[in-house]
Amino acid sequence: MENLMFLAPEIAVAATGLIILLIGVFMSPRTKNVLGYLATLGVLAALVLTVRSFGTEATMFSGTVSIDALSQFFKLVFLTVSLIVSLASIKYTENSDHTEEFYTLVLFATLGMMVVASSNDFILLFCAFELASFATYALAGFEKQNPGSLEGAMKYFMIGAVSSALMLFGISFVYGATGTTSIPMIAENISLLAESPIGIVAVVLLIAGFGFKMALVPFHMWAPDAYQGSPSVVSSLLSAGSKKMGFVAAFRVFILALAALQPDWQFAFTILAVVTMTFGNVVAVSQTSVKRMLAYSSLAQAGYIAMAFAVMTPMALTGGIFYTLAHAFMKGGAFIAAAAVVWMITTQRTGDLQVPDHLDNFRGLGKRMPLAALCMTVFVFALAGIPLTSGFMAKVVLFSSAVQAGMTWLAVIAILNSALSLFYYARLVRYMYFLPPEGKKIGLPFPYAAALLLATAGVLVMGLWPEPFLQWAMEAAKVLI
Amino acid sequence: MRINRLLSFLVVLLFTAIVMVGAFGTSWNTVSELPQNPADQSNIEGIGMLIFTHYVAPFEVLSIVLLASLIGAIYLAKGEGNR
Amino acid sequence: MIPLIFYLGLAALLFSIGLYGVMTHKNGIRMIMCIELMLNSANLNLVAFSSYTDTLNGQVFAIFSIALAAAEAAVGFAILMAIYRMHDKINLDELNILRW
Amino acid sequence: MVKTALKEFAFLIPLLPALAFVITFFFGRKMSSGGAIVPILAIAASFVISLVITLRLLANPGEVISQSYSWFAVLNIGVLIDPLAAVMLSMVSFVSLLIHIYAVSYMAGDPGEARYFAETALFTAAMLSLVLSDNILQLFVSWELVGLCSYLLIGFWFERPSAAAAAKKAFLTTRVGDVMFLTGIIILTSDLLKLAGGFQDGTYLLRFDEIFSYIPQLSALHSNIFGFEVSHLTIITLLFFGGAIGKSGQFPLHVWLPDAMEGPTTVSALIHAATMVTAGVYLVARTFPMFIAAPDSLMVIAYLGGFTALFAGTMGIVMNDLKRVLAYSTISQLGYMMLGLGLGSAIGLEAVGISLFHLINHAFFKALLFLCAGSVIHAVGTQDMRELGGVRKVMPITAATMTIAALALAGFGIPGTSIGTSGFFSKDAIIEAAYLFGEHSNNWIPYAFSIAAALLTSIYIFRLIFMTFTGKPRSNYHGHESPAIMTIPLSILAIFALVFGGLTKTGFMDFLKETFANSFVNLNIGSLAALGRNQILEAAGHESLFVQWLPMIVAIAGLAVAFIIYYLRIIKLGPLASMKNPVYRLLYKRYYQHEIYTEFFSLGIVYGIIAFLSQVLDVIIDSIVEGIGILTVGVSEELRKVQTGVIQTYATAVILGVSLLIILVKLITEVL
Amino acid sequence: MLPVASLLILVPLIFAAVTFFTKTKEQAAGLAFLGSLATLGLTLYAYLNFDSNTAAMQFFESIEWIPLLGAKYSVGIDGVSMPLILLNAIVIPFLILYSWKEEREAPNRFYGLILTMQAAVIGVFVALDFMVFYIFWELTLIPLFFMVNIWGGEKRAHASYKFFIYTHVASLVMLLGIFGLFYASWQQTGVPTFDIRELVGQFQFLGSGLLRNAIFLSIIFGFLAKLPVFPFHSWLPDAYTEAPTAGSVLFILLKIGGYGLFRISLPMLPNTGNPELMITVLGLLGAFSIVYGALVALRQKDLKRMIAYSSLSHMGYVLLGSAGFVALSVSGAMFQQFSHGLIMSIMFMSAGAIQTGTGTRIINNLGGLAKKMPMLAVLMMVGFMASLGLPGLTGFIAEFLVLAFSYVNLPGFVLLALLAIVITAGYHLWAMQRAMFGVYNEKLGDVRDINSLQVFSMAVIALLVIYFGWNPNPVLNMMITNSEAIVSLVAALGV
Repeated sequence: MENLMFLAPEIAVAATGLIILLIGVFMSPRTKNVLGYLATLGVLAALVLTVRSFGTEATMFSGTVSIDALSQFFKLVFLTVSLIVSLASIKYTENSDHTEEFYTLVLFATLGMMVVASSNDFILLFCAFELASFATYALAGFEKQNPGSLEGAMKYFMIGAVSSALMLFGISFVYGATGTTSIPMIAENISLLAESPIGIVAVVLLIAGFGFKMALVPFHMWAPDAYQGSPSVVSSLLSAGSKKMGFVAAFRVFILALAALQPDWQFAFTILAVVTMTFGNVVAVSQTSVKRMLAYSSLAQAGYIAMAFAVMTPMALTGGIFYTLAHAFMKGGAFIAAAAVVWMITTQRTGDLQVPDHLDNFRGLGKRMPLAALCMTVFVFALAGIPLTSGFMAKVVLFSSAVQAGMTWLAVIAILNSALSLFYYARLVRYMYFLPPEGKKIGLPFPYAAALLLATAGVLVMGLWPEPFLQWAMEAAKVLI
Repeated sequence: MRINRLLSFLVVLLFTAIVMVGAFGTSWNTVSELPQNPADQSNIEGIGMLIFTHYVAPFEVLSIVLLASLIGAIYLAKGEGNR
Repeated sequence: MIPLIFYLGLAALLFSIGLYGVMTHKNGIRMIMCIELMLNSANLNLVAFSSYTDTLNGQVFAIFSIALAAAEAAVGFAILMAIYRMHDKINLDELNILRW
Repeated sequence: MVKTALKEFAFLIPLLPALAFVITFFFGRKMSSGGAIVPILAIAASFVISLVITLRLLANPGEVISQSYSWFAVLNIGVLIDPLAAVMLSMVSFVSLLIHIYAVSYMAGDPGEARYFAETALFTAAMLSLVLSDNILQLFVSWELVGLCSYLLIGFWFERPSAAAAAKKAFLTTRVGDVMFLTGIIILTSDLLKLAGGFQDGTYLLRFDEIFSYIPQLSALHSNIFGFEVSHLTIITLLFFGGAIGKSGQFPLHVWLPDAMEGPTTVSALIHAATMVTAGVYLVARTFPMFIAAPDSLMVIAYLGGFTALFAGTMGIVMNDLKRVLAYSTISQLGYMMLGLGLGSAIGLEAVGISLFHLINHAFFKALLFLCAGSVIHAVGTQDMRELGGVRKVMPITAATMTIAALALAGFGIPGTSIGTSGFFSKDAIIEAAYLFGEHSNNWIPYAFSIAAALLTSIYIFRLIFMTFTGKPRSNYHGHESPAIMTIPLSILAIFALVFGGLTKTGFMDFLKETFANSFVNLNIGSLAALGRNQILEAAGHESLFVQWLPMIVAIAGLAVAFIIYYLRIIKLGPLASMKNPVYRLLYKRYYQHEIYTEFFSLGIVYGIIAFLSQVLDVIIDSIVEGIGILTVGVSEELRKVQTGVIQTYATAVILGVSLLIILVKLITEVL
Repeated sequence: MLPVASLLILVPLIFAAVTFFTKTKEQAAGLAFLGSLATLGLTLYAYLNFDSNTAAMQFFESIEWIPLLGAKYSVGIDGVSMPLILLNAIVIPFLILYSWKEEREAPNRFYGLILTMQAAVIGVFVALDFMVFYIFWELTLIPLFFMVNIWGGEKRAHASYKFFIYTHVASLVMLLGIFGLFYASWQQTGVPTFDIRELVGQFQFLGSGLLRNAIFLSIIFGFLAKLPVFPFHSWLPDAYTEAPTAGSVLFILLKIGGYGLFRISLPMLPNTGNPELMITVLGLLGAFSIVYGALVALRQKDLKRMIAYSSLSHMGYVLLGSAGFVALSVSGAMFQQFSHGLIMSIMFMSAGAIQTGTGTRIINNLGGLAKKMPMLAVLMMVGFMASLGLPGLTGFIAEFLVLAFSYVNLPGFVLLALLAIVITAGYHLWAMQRAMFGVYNEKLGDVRDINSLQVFSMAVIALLVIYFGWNPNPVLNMMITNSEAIVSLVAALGV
């Protein structure tokens, strides 16, 4: 009998999802608000369980599931995002008839991501990947009265389906050449794949599959539309959570399974990293929708994280993994702040209702919702890599690793990009603080406030005292090397 | 639109060519002989065994996938008129 | 014995046809169908490899994959229905309020 | 050794007026007459101390008062009172005292009275500090402070645009000289550092004795400038002289001095006649050992001094403004002093004596001239000579004292005897030295300059006297004699102008000879021995009668010309003295120097460079920076259109991306 | 012994945090003033317990922070940082007093930001670990960004972006250099450390000359852009001009570029691949900045813009003195930083007063203000005279030290710089004459003189300018001690 205690976090999340689904049926829309707190508690419990499980290692279910530092770290990331999103969604789903569906989907998506983090077999990986995808497709289209939401969901779904087909196609070749779907086994039987031309094809197909989630250019096309169109809390989940799922899958697959093909994918990731961060930052400059801007910024951040594959030193992997957690707080929080603004605009009926997250709607936010503005400022400065924030520490480790590995040119590009990004982040700050408000001051609802403060705390703690997180990230990186 | 089609066609052609080159350029490890009469030996049992032992974890996940897509699909497809 | 490469070639062709369909069709249903085609070509690959390497993983994978494809289609059609309710059409190339 | 008590009082000389400045600055407005009493008392005390010290030094030849305190880094602040400094101190504090007293009445009722006294007190402090500083840096600091005071006082009536402009001009023009001076100090510092091999504990780098002890090594250092091997000593001394040119209004930086007359007349008397403008002369005298060792520099000084004396004289004869005539006269006389110093190559260290002698005498009679002019202006209300005339009748004391001063300026006296105005002795000494120089080197140019200038001096000063005091009033003015507080200083100065030269002639020179002869300056420059062999004191009276009388003759000739034209008015200058006459116009327009400087230098060349730099370079650099930003936004605007919003495009992009990536990776991995 | 170095960061920061939550202007200003006084008190405590005869680090504290990267929280004060801390601690209280009576929106943020800025700048000065150093370095951007953007002039958005992004790019390039140094040293010694002194000491053993050059250049780029000197100054005129008065003064107090030069770049300089070349380039940039700043200032019509360019010119002295690489020239450069802070504070306060009084900064639109604003005229005169390098005021001491002792190594550049002195005098006097003297421009209406608090705060700074002009030793001595230590590292340079 397997020791299911190792899977306690997953079980907790799944159980919470099922319980919510079950009891939600019997509840009236008014009382359904409790579900949000329930989900939050469930995620929190899973988070605690995950943190407590640090240091344990196990392989389960005939080697298809691997519990190690890498999976635990990423579970931490996913659960953190999920926690922030669940908290914030309490307000979003207030008085909605579909609270239970929403939370169930959020939790199932989280579950999918968590399973991806610990899957050690392509079959499990693919299934869990799809779990996270399907749940988020539905979540992206959750506002089914909102054409933007549906359009985003449709694009997300289409490109997601194509990508999963590409990934499956790629997996099939890997399987064909190695005769196995188990990641450690593939690494043992890699010789044919490494020598044949199909190796590169398989690698790139897999990159396309994961790159869709990571939103690397050119597999990113859905991302701005989906992030913009989706409910903000879902954007937060997509950008801060499911993006990282792509990374953890890529870490496992490329570094553990396809290590023999390192030159190929390393080069591919180098190109993608450079193109992605540059494209993301450059296009973000001219965006007027904040969520879309954050989406492009998210692209850029993905580009930075992808540098870990390009550099491939222990330091780089530590940096990349650390970055995922840092980014989870920053981007998760930023989208929640956008959610708060969208909520404000739609309830107050002031400003640009067509595009509720328009930059103009952020005018004078510092006066209308001081806390949201302050937190947003922290997030965007963190994204820009201003010190004392998680973003800075992450960039320090990651960029410096490029210097260490002698890829100074890559570090230079990254750093120039980082500087460029400051332009649009600073513009957002300017709108929030330096332009006069259009409307009166309103109180920030507790769920948003709590989620924002949680994310801010994460950003600042990681910036001020990064040591424990760096240690964890390093442990996780050790799994890969 | 015509140009788009042409472009798409060319892109797909390129993709096909690449995959073909990859597939044809690889000397796949294959068993020397395929079973002569597949009907003789069914692998259903083997598959079943695999699914419920080795791949029980994906199977469990798959159940949740189906549940999730069920919820999602129902929610999205449901008209709001009955509210 | 049919060489493995025949299966592979067929799968690649099917995949490409699916791709072409996704890239050119406007109708949402057709696009989802094309995606199914792509998934199935991958399944074909998996089964072929499974036979030719004498391992069952591929076939198991294919079964999982079929199940997933079904779920995928369900979600996809659901989204499409919601879109249909809203716009009274399912021409996806006209869905471009979100761009740039 | 001089008693310690004296040493301890020495630093009070500048400090008391400085204290007076602080008190007057903060509390002057609340006191009567702008708190004038504070600086007057302070300066009187300074004067007493200076005088006592001077007498002490006079009684104990060969002694100096010297104190040094560390200031910052390797530099110090200190007091050095040797005969040279002592006479300057006494003169400065004395003249300053008199003028302060005079100003109590002159400035009475001016709203800025307190400010005036504060600033003049500060000026006095700075000037005294300049004189007694024992190192070149302190001298420079004080030098700049007197410049500042000059700026503030010229612009005292700042509401007048002309005063503000004149102040600016004065500051900027002297600043040109100051920069040269500073450059000299900087080169000197760096050379000394190299020669001394770094810093030595306990020695202060820029003390005069320290500098002088390195003169041989300095003159041995050479640099190649535009193909000429030039001794560093020559460079440094020339740069110092550059500073002196600015401060002492020598050609070509004299332009500020006439404009400086925009300030109150007392200021003109104190700063722009008696004291500050002589600082340049003092600087050269102070560092004279260096100049002696750099004969080329001395030649430059001699030529430039002589030329300035003549050049300023030519402009003096056409000016109609009372104070401007005196200003040009000051420039001219300063030229004499410089000439005297420049003649050091013929007469050795004695040049300091004759130059300083003229300096002191000039201080008396020029201060007197200005104060008299001030008295006239104060009473009459105009300073245009064409509107004056016959003032003698209403202001007899002023007329008398001014005539005495004019005689002193023109150098009236009887050669070969001890009868004469103070100007006579000092100016004659310089002219004689120039004659000696001519004999010595067969170069008669300085002598010619000095004689011609003497003629002009006589003409313009008597033109002034005649036009102002004689004849009939040419406009309606209501004059009256000035009060006693103004006329008493006039009388005192008049006495000094009349007799000081005659009384102190030989004593003064002997006293000053001690300056560099004592042990304090260790001058062991063998080659210089030959330079001092023509001793003017011995030579005096041994030249031909013609040489002795020539200065007197030209002075009388000048007087005669002025008498004929401006008193008798026999010759009408009508067409000659009109703007139609190009020579007159040239002179009246001051050789177009103002135009040349402002149009050509400040506007033409400098402005051109600035326009280039500012507009082109700055814009280029700025637009590179801005351009990057604009470019990024532009690229962004275009690039975002890649995101068409159409799913089919997205799918195409994915597939195209996959295909290209495969090809690219394949290609690169094959190549590598 | 108090942990002064940490307290100097914490005290203003805590006061800043509390200030942000105040409601009224009086509360905000009062609290901020208290905070700045507390900081001043601490600084004076540090100063009085400071031994200026040693170049060693004093008030040293060190705590493990990120062992993985070898980063520590280590802070300390020595003769390089003490004067700059002093400068900050002195000026900020008077800055607060100066702006006490001005009406503005969100005073709590205004004063809070001033104190935050103070904490950040002092943080840079006391930091002894590159990580801590860089963090505070970057943090200084944010208060200024807010300051310019909330209370700035018309083109504040553009100016603040330009400044923010430009200097951020420079900082990032510097960060890159720090990474290079960090890893090269790690490779060399096998121990990761971000300790500034250790890394600077290790520098000479690292890699090839090319690598050392690259590290040196990228680090110094950050400093030069912050200083700034030609040609990295584009952000300066806009930012200085558009900032509110307090912002301009804070910009002036942002002496971190020069500080980095002394703390990090100079000790590294002799060990670069081509020290002579580096010295030449730096000296040239310094001397050229002096001339260039002066020339461009001459053409400015906007008073603040003129002052901004004059600041550029002054910063050239810092670089020239550093490049001179003689103990006294380096001390001169350090002293220039100190004196420039005081002088420019007066100048920007004057310009601010003129702007609030008359509503314009265009020099030609002013005229005869001395009549209406006599107190301002006097104080402004002190500032302007000090700025043009008049002896007896701080500016001269610094400039003299720089010029006289840089001449030893860089005669040509010093002569070039000397050219600027007359021009410097020119634009200062021109501005003074046009703005303050002459006939009063009646179009300006009835202008009132600066209020008593402003007089008091400016007068105190002016008195300090005079005091340090006569007695620079309280800060100069420690500078000399430290610059001797810096230069003595370098006997090998052969200068």
